[in-house]
Amino acid sequence: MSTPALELKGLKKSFGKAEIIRGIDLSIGKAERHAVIGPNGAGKSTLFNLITARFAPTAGTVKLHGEDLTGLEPFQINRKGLSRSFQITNIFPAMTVFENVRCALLWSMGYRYSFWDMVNRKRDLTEGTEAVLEQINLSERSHLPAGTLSYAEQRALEIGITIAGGANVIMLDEPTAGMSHSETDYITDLILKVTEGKTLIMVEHDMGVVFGLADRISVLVYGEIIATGKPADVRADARVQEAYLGAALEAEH
Amino acid sequence: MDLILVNLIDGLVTGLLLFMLSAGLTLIFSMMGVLNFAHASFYMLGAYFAYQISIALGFWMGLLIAPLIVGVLGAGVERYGLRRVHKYGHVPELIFTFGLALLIEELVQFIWGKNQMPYNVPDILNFTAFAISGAAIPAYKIFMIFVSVAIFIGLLFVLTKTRVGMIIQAALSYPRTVEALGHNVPLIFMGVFGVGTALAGVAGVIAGPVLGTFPGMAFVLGSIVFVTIVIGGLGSLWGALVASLLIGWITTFAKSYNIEMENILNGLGISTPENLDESIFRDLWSLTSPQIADILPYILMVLILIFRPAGLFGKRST
Amino acid sequence: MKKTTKLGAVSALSLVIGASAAFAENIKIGFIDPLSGPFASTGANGLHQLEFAADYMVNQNGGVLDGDMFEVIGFDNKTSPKESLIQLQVAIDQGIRYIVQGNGSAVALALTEAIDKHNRRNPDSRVLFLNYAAVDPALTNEKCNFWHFRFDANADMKMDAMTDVIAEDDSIKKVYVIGQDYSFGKAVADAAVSMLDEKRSDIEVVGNELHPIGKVKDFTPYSRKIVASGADAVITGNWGADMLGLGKSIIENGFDGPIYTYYGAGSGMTAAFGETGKGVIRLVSEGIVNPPPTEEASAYYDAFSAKYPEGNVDQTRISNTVGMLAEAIKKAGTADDVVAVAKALEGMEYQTIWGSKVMMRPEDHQAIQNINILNHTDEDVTYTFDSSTFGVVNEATVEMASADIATTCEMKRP
Amino acid sequence: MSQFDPDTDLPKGARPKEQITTDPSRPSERMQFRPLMIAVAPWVIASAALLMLPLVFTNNSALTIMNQMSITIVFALAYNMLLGQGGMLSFGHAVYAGVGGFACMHIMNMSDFFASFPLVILPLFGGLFGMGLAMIVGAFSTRSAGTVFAMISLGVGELIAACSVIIVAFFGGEGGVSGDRTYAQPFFGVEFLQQIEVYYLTAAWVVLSALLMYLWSRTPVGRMANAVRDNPERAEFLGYSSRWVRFYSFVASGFFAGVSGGLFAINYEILTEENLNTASSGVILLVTFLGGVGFFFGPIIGAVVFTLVQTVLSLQTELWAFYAGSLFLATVMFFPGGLAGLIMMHVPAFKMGRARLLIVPYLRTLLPAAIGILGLAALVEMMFHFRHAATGDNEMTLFWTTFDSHAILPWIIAGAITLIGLGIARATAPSLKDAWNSANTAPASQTVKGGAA
Repeated sequence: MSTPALELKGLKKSFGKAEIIRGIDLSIGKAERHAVIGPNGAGKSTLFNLITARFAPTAGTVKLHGEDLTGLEPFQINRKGLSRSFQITNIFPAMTVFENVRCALLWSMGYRYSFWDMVNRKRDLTEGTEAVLEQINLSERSHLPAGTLSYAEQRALEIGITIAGGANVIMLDEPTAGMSHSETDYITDLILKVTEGKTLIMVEHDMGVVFGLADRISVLVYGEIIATGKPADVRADARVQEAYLGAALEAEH
Repeated sequence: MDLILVNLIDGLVTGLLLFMLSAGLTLIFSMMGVLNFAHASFYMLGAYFAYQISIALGFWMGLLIAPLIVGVLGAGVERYGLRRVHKYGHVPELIFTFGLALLIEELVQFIWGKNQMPYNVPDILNFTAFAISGAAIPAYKIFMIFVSVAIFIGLLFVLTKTRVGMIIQAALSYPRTVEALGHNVPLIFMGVFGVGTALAGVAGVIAGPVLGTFPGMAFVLGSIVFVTIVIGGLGSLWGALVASLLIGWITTFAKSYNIEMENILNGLGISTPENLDESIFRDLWSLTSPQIADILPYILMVLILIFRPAGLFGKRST
Repeated sequence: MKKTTKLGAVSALSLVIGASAAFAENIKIGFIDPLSGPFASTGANGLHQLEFAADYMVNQNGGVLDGDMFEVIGFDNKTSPKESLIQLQVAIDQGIRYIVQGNGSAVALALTEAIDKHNRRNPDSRVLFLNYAAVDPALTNEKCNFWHFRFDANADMKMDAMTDVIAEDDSIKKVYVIGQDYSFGKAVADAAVSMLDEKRSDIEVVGNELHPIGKVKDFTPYSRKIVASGADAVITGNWGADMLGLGKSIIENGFDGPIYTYYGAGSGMTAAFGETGKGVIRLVSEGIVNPPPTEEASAYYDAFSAKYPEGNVDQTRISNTVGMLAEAIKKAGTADDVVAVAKALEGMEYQTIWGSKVMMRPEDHQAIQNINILNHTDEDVTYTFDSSTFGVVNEATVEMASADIATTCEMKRP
Repeated sequence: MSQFDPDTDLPKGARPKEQITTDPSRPSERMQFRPLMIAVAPWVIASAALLMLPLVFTNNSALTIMNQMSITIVFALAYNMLLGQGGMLSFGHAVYAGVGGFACMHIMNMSDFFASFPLVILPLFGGLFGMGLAMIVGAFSTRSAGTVFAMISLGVGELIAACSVIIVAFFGGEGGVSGDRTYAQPFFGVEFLQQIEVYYLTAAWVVLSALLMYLWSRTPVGRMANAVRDNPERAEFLGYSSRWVRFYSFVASGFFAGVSGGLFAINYEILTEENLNTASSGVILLVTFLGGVGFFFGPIIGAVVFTLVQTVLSLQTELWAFYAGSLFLATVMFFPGGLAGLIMMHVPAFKMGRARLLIVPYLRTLLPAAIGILGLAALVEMMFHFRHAATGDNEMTLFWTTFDSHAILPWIIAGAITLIGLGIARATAPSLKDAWNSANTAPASQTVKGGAA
């Protein structure tokens, strides 16, 4: 078996006395689309923050392509090919849309801390940026300050920033939160399109999106994963139904 | 040695005076995020107002009225100046206070001229309270200690035992939540700013006679007040007190004892170079503690910021 | 103030249209000193005294040469060497050939070098530097030049006079020396130690220390050390707020011996010391106002008081500066050729209105004159300072002090 | 939807939530669609103007003042690399300029070494020393932005300023360090004896430094400085270490500050404690802000205006600092984008070709307002004269008019001018507002996306 794209072992996190993540083991394969679901306060965002080193874990390890991430800073993890979006829109609002995406390309295109290249004279940067804008359908908007976009457009831009760097493991934190039906459909299609062939881990509340996108689903309740498996299996899992899905599933059927 | 006791008292006076300035500033800074560069200017205004009032009504009325005027002025500045600038962000707010400090200094010179004012200790306090082996402790210093301690206790009481204090404490930690609970946060800001500047005014009133009342008195005070609240930890009254006293004692003791760098270096096993006058480090070798006493707080601040950015008593990183 | 404003407007206008402003009949004297900022009071008082002296001593007597009037123009240098150099350039462009400055040795050192360079590089618009109060000995020693004249006694000369007086006082056995941590403060301390040792080796220097300049808020710790040391007298070169703060603090903490100072009077300080400083503050200075030395001096002071009721004539050398410049211009027969004027100033002996004599030593352009030790008091004071009841009264005079003091100056004459 | 993260909800020095900057990236983007000509045009015009200025302002004092402006421009632009582009507030930036300058003075005094190269490259040494110091300090101060950075900069600034009187060997104590620029190797026969020669040297360095700083803002690390300023966390998840991005900005800023120090050394041939002290650091913050931190050219305007106020206005009135303070307060209260922001506010109207609609209303409101403000200044000056002038010296001159400040008539006139001026301005203000709105609204026939917000 090949090394999983992302592997969590015994991951724990406490804030003071409160243990939010209580030992998570999870392995996500290459090119798998994996959704993490669970009721509010289950610790989904905390889990994301632990993986991306926004918080330091109390115990346990995170491995990316078999490589231990312990002690690395977020930017170092990003350089290893893991990229994430945030639950609350997290873009550069004062910059233009174009500039937002271009910033996301700089490191991966090897410009690093260069102070001798002129960004606007670099064909590869401009073309790469335009390609990403094309993918997220924001070419028309490219010269507006990002802060003036509509909410759905900002979310799309954030996804664009997240995938622009060419990371092969993409983590999306509630990409459709607070959206209307049509906007949700739009974003779902976008996610499908841009994560083609990449590993995707997402936290999502909208069950339609989850079951439409995910190859596998993990259910997180009170800091523990109570079930992991194919959508159908998870749907059938009695504990899951009891703990969380019951009401939602009934409503859907 | 008796001198230690005398220095403890002197350092206490300096520290408590600093505390009266930093208490207001730390509340203002942590609630509103404003680095109020004009804080020392309100201290100066306190001294000048008190001087003017003391001519007509005597020292005690000055002590009573001047801080009130300063506080009202401060509240007015918040209401009609800072609040307007607040929406643009913190840097403009800071520039605003910067400009205000400049303007206040100019206004003071405009009104009172450029000379030092003959604002003196009231006769009733102008005697030696007691002497420790020849070192006189003026009664006025004892009076200063009393005023400062009374203010600290009053402040502590208001903040911990009254409803307003509770709201302020909550606003210190969660301004938005307090707003959500329906409290009038702008009014609280104005009140805190007014009280903070009034405290600075009190400090000016009682410091004016001993440290001099002149247009540069705010400038001389400089940024030491910021240093105090950063060392103490933003938003912490206890931190401000501890840091003020610490700074008061450190500077007093450093000035009182001529600790020479040469002795320290020799003690560390480094021997004095033969021809010291030609060494490029000659200035380092001849350094004494009184020379650097007033920059010690800055060294302390930089070290604290590097190793403990929240300050001594701060709960959150600055 | 009046002239400042008017000429300021003209100068700015000429700046805007780019024209040169050298057309007036008047002999212009540029006064470059702080007129705003923390040291503005000293600068403004100096400007008033200079304007008054020019008016009273020259213009009201019909001017010099063919009725040319002295015109004083104030330039605000904000105590900054950089601003001083800019203002110097502006002054030169306005046709000013005489620069008067006094506050701050740093500014004086910057100006004297800049003027030396300017005169070397621009022989057509040379200027003279009349220094009325910057006392750093370097200005007439290693940093001396032909264009600089000092009308005040330098720090070493004043210390010489001060230690003469101390040496005669048998009650003084222990002396504490304290000053600001910079060149002048250090010069005072070094001079005090070496001269006391020379004149009265039995006097013990029980303390010798420097404190940061302009940064000390509370002098109490220093005063404690002074009191604890058992000193009979204190010597300090402090000025401005540092002088007042130190003096008040020393007295307040129980010291009652004399405090020998360089800058312990005027500019609000006399009023602020008031009763507490009585009999304690001693000032080393040149020129006496109490008791009034001559009728001329009294008339001068009365006229000044009428014009500036809140002002003091606390720098009699300013009137000497004006008087000597006028004499030199008369002697040279021109105000435009500053080399001739400078040569006329060299070696000049001048009878002042204060009843004493000033000699401009040609070797280093240092004025040699009587130096007095004055006492801060409210008894027998004819002319008080700062609208208070206090003033300074002469206590001792050292005639033509340090006339033979050595100089390292190697004057290069054009 | 709340924009604020509950964890870090509190006001912070460098929190970008209400960044007053306008994005400088847009011109760059336009550049790629436009011919190189347009990008180069401002630089050519500026250089030509610098070449021609001495023909208009011929006297030495004007040259001295322009040199002072140039030095301040380089320093303010360097400062804005931190504040405007990197979101870092420094209270001690004068030390980098000062140390660069002191290093240059010492080089000037090493006669053999100094004689071996032309004076024109001296500022480069200043830059290198400024950069070296910035690397040392930046190593620990750039770990965080916001208040921590600001306070460390304050502490370090105070320490180095205090050293200037203690470490006499390097800083020369009170008197500073002085030298003579003419001892350098002549540069094509030029010995820099005259002010005009120094002017051209300074002007060349200003253009070169400004150009380099502008280009810096277009490089990857320059772009990321903006990103880190706005959202350091997001930048981290794009592969960039916020700390290192800040460090690079800081070091570059230190370099150009050092260059300005080198220019200072050449111009004044002396450096003193005032080149290091916190007052100078404060002034450069004010200058930069006055010009506008959001635009590359903002600090240039700030430097020019402030130098005029400090040097030319102070010749007019002792109250110059009072007016300077009022100017800062007014700017920060009414035009938080600074003077550059004020200018750039008019760009949308110009683009739509409707700016001419503003001319008449501007004249109608701003002219009386200006007269009213001058009247107010006259009242202030008269009050000052009344209070502080010598007894009997009742005569004062203001705006080329001489009158008696103790008579009632001038007061009435000044008061009336003030009231009428401000009154008219107030009365016409609504119509100016309407004109402004209509100038910034596209005519109905034409649709412009994202019009004036």
